[in-house]
Amino acid sequence: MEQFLQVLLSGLATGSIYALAAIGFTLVWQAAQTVNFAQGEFVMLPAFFVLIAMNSGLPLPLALIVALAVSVFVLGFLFKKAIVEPMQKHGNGGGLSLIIATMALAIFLKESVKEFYGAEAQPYPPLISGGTWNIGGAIVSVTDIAHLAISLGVVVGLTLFLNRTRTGRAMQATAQNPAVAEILGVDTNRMVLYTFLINAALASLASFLITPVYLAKFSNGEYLGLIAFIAAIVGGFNQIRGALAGGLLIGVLDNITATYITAEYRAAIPLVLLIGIILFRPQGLLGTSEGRTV
Amino acid sequence: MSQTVLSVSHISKSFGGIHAVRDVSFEVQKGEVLGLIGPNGSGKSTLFNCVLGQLQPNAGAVTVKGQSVSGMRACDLNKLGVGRTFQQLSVFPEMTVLDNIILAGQEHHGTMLSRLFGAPDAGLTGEADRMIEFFRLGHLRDEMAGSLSYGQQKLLDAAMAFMAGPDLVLLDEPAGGVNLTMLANLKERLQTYNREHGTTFVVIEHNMEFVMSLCTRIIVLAEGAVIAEGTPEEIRSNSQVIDAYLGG
Amino acid sequence: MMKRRTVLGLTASALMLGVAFAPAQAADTMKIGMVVELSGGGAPAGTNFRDGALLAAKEINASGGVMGQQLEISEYDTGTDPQTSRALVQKAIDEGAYNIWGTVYSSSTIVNMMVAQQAGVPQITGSEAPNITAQGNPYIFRTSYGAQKGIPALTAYFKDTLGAKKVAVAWVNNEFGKGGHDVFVGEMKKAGIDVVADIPSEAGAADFAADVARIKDSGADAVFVYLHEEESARFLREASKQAVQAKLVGEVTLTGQKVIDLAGDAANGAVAHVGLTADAPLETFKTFKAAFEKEYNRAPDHNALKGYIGAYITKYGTEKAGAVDQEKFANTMHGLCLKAAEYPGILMDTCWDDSGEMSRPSFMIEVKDGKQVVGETVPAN
Amino acid sequence: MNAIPKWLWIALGLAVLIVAPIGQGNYFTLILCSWLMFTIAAMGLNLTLGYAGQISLAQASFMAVGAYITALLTLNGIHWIVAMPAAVVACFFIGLLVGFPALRVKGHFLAFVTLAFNTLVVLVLRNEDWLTGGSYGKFNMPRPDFWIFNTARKSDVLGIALSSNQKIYYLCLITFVVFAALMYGLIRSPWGRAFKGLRENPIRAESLGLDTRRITLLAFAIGSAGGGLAGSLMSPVVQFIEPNSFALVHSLRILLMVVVGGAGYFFGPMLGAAVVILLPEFLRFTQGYYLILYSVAVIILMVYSPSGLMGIGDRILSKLRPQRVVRGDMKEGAQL
Repeated sequence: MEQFLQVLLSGLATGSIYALAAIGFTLVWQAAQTVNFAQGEFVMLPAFFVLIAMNSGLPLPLALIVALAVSVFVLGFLFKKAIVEPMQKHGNGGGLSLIIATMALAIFLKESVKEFYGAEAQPYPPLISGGTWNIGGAIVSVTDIAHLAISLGVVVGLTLFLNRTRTGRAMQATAQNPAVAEILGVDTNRMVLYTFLINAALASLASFLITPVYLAKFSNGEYLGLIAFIAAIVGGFNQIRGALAGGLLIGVLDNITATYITAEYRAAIPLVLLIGIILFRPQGLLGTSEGRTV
Repeated sequence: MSQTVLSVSHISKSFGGIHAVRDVSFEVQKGEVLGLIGPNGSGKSTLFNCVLGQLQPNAGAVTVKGQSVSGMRACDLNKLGVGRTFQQLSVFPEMTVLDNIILAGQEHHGTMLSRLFGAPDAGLTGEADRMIEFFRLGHLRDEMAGSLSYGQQKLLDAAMAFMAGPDLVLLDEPAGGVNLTMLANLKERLQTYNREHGTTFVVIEHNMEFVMSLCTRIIVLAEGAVIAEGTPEEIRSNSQVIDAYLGG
Repeated sequence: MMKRRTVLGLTASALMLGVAFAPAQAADTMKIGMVVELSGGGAPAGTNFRDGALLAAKEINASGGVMGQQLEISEYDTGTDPQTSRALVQKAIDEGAYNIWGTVYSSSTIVNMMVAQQAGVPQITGSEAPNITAQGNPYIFRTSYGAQKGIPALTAYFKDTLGAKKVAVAWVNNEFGKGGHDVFVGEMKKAGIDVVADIPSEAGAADFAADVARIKDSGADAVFVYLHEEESARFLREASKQAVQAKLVGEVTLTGQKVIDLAGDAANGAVAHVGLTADAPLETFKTFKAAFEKEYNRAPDHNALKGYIGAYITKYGTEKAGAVDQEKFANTMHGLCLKAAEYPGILMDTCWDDSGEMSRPSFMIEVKDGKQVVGETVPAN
Repeated sequence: MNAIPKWLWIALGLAVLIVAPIGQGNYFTLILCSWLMFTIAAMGLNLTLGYAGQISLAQASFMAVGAYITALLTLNGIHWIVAMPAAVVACFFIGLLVGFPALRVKGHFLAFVTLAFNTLVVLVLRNEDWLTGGSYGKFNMPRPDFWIFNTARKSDVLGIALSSNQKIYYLCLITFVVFAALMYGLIRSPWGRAFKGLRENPIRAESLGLDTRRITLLAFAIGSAGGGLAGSLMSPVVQFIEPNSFALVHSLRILLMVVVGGAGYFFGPMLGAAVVILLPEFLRFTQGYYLILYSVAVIILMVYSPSGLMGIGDRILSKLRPQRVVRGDMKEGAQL
C-alpha cells in the first residue's frame, strides 16, 4: 500500500510536468495545425538559457525571467515567423514538410546546445526546494506537490483566460474556424502568434520545473517530446484539461507499470495506449469529437 | 423497350427531428436525362446521397438496375455501372489528363493481377484518347490536370465519369462556376453523349436554364417532397414550382 | 517529364558518389584512428577518452614520438551508433591507421572490433563489457579490465564487509548494463546471497521513482547500482528522497566525479569499486590530473584515464616490439607486464593476458561530504 | 538535354555504379552499400508516402524485421537466397497489418501510430533475448556464397580481384537494380496510377471504382516489403544487428531521405539517400557542426521547396523550357 501510494504520488508529480508540455503542444496544434516534433527540445532549451544567464552572473530569479523572455522570443515568435508562417504560405501548413522541418529543428536545437554548451549533463538549480513529507508512508517532496499545484494552476488560469477574456475567446474562435473568425474581425494571425507565445512560455515553465530532476542535458527533449504527444492525444487534443489528464495518466501508468508489471516493457505501455486511443477513441479520453481536424 | 435504370421508392430520411426527404419515389428509364431541382434545403443533396448509398434512408429503397444500393461502397456502386461527378473540382491534380482518364477506366478492365503485370495503360490509351477528344481536351492530353482552367477541369471530371461506360451518371451541379462559353460546350457534349450512347443522366442543378435545356424530364423537390414532375415545358408553367421558388 | 527527372536524379547521385577519397600519406608519422563517441548518448565518455588520449599524444610527441615517429591522430565520431563505428573503423584502417583507439561503448566495440581483427590492426578500447575479450580476437586490448573481473571484487564487499543477505540490482538495460548484471547475478548466486529485486531501466531514463520504490519494498540490505553516470545521479537523488536505508554500491560509475557533481548531497554514502580514478592516492595519478586540468580546465574522469593509458599502450607496446609492426605489437602485448615506475604513462602496474584482458590493482571509493574518499586498495587479480 | 535518351542516362548511371568500388577502400565500398540499402528502404517508403500519400514512421522497424529474420535463418545455415524472400514476405504481411490503422486515421495520427509501432518493435527486439539476442544483437551472419561468386571471400572474378566487401556491394547493386526495375514497373502500371489516385483524391478514386481500402493496405505492404528487403541486405553486409540500429530516429532518417530527395519522384529516394548518407561524409571537416548545418539546410529546403531537391530541379528545368503554348486556353476558363 505504501509502495502504491509512493508510486502514485511520484507518477502524478512527473505527470504534471508532462502535462505542461502537452498543453502547449495542444494549443499550437489547434491554432495552427502544426504538429511540433521539436516540442521536447522546446522543453530542453530554456533551462540552458537559465544556465547561460546564471553563468554571466545573474541571480536565479533574474536568470529565470531572462530565460523566459528569450524562450518566448525564440521558441514562440521566431519559430512562428521564420518557419511555420513561410511554410503555411505554400498552402501545406499541416503537411509533411512541416513535420520534417520541425524534426530538423529538433536536431538543430539539440546539436547547438551540445556544441555550444556541452554534451555532458549539468546540475540545475531547483525552482522550488524544500523538505519531504511523509504521507501515509509515501515520501513526497515539497517540490512534487508544487509541480502538481503549478500544473493545475496553469490549467485553471489558461481555461479562464480562454473562456473569460476577449482575447481568449478570439483565440478559440481562430482555432475552431479561422475563416469565420476573420469575418468577425478577429486578427487571426495575431491570435495564432499568441498561441505560439503561450506554448513557448509553458514549455519554459516545464523546463524550469523538470530540469532539476532530469539534469540539464541536450538530449532531454527526445523522451519528453514523445510523451507530450502521447499525453495530448490520449487526453483528447482539443481540451486543455485533456492534456492535463493525459499527462497525469501517463506519469502514473508508467510508474505503476514499472513497479507492478514489467520494467522491461514500461516504455511500451504509453505507446500501446496511444495506438488504442487513436484507433478506438480518436477524440481522446476527455475530448469531444467536434472541432477535430484529422 | 423502356428499361428502368434507377428506381427510388418511398425514400424518407430525417436528421434528428428534421425530415430532409419525405416519401420520395421516382423511376428513371434508360436514356433519360432527369433533372432534380428545388430551392436550397429542399432535400436534393440528401436524396442524391441516398441514391449514392452514402446515406442510409430511414425508409424506402433505392435500386440500380434492380439491385439495392443501400450501404454499398462507392467503388462497388461504380462497378455496378454508376458514374458520378462532384460539386467541387474533383480531378487528380498531379496527374496528366490522360492518366486521369485512364484511372477512371482501369478498374473496369481485367483483374488485380492483370493490372499489375499487364500493359501500363491497361489497354485503355485508345479509348481514353477518344474520350479526351470527345470532350475537346485533346490539346491538353499531357498536361497536369491541376494546371487546367476551372471549366476544363469540369469537362475532365465529366469525361472521367463516362470512361467506364456507365449506364447511369449522376451529375452534381455540373454548371456551377463554369462560364457561359464553357457551359454551352459542356451541355452540347453531354447531349451528344446521351444521344450516341443512350446513357441515363440524373442532374442536380441550380442553373435553371441549363437544366431546362439539358433534361428530358424534371422533378422538383420542396421541403423534402416531390411537388412537381414533368417535361421542362410543364415545369416552367407549373404554378406550384413558381411558388416554391419565389415563396421559399 | 520522366526524362528530366531521370537526368536530375542520376547526375546528382553520380556527383555525390563520384568524389573519391584520396588519403594522403605523410612519412615519419604514425597514423592513429581515434574512433570514439563524440556525439549522441556516449558523448561524455567518448569526449573524455579522446581528451585523455590527446593529452598523452601531446606528451609523447613532445618527447620524440614513438620510435621516432610523430603520432598523427584522426578523429572519427561514431555518434554512439555501432554501425557507424564499424564503418569508421574501416575508414580509419583504409586511411592507414597503425592502431585504433576506441570505442568506449561496448555495444560499438563488439561490432567494430571484427573489422580491426580482419585487417590485423591492433585496437585499444575503453570498453569494459565482459564479452569483448571473450571473442578470441588477438588484436583487442583493454585500458581497463572487464566487468567480469571488476564485479567479483565486489562480492567480498557485499558478503563480508556489508554482511548482506538480500540484495537488489538496478541496471541499465543495454549492452553495458546487461553484461554487468549477468556477472553480478552469477556472483551473488555463488556467494549464496539472494537477489530480491532485479530492475532494469532504459538508457537515458529520468524517472527512477518506481525503481527505488520497488527496491525499498524488497527489503534488500544492499543495492548494486549499475547505471551510466547521469542515470546514477538521478537514481541517487531519488533514493535519497525516498530515504532508502540500504547501502548503495556500484562498479566504477556510481562514485564518479560527474555523478557527485550532479547528485549533490544525495551521493554521500555511495560506495564503488573503481579500477581507475583520477583521485587515486598515487603520484602518477596526481601528475596526470594536474596536467589534464591545466590542458582542459576541468577534472578528468576514468574515461580520460583510459584514453591516456591507451595512447601510452601504443607507445610502450611498439617500443617493446622493437618495430612499427602491427603483428609484432599484438604478439608483444600478449602476456606483457609494465611497471609504472619504469613506464609512468601506464600509471599503475599492469599486465595483459592472451585475450587482451588486463589486470591491475583497484580501489574502493566512498563518497563522503561530496568528496571521493579512496578506501582500501584491491590487489590485481 | 532531351536529345539524349533516357535509357542512355540510366546506362551511364549503372556504369558508374558498377565501376564505383573498383580500386576503392573498404570504407567507401561499405558507404556505397549503405547508400544502396537505404535507397531500397526509402524507395519502399516513397511508394507508401510519395505515391500513395500514407505517412509511415515505421520503415526502420521493417528493416529490423527483415534483418532479424534473415540473420536468424542464415545463422541456422539457411542460404540467404531463401532467407531474403522469407524476410520480404514476412514484412509484406506485417506491413498489411500496420496498414489497417490507415483505414481509420490519416495524417498526423497515422504518423503517431506508426511511430509507436516502430518503438514497440525495438522494445520487443531488445527484451526477447531468447530469440533476438537482446541488446547484444546478432553478429557474424554469414555472407552468401553464390557458387562462382562467394561474397564471403576475396577472389578473382573475370580476372578482377574483388574483396569480400566489393562482392557484397555487387550483391547490393544487383538487388537494388532488380528492385528498382520492379518498382518502376509498379509505378507505371495501373496499380501505380491507383496509388497516385489514392494520394490525390481518395474520394474521387473510390467513386471511379477503385477499392481504396485494398490499395491503401497494399501501399503499406509493398512499401514495408521494401524495408524488409533492405534489412535482409543489412544482415550480411554489416554482419551485426542490434535493436538500436532500427530505432525511431532511423525511421525519421529514411523519411528525411524520401522528403529531401522529393517524395513521389522515382529518383527522389536515390538522391535523398545520397544526401543523407554521403553529405555527412563531406561535411565531416566541419566537426561537430555538421549536424547543425545539415538541420538548417533541411529547414531551409522545407520552407522554400517542400517538394524536395527533385522539386527544385524540376522548377529550374521548367523555367529553362520554352513557355507552353497551350496556356492561352486558360484565359477562357479563367473568365468564370
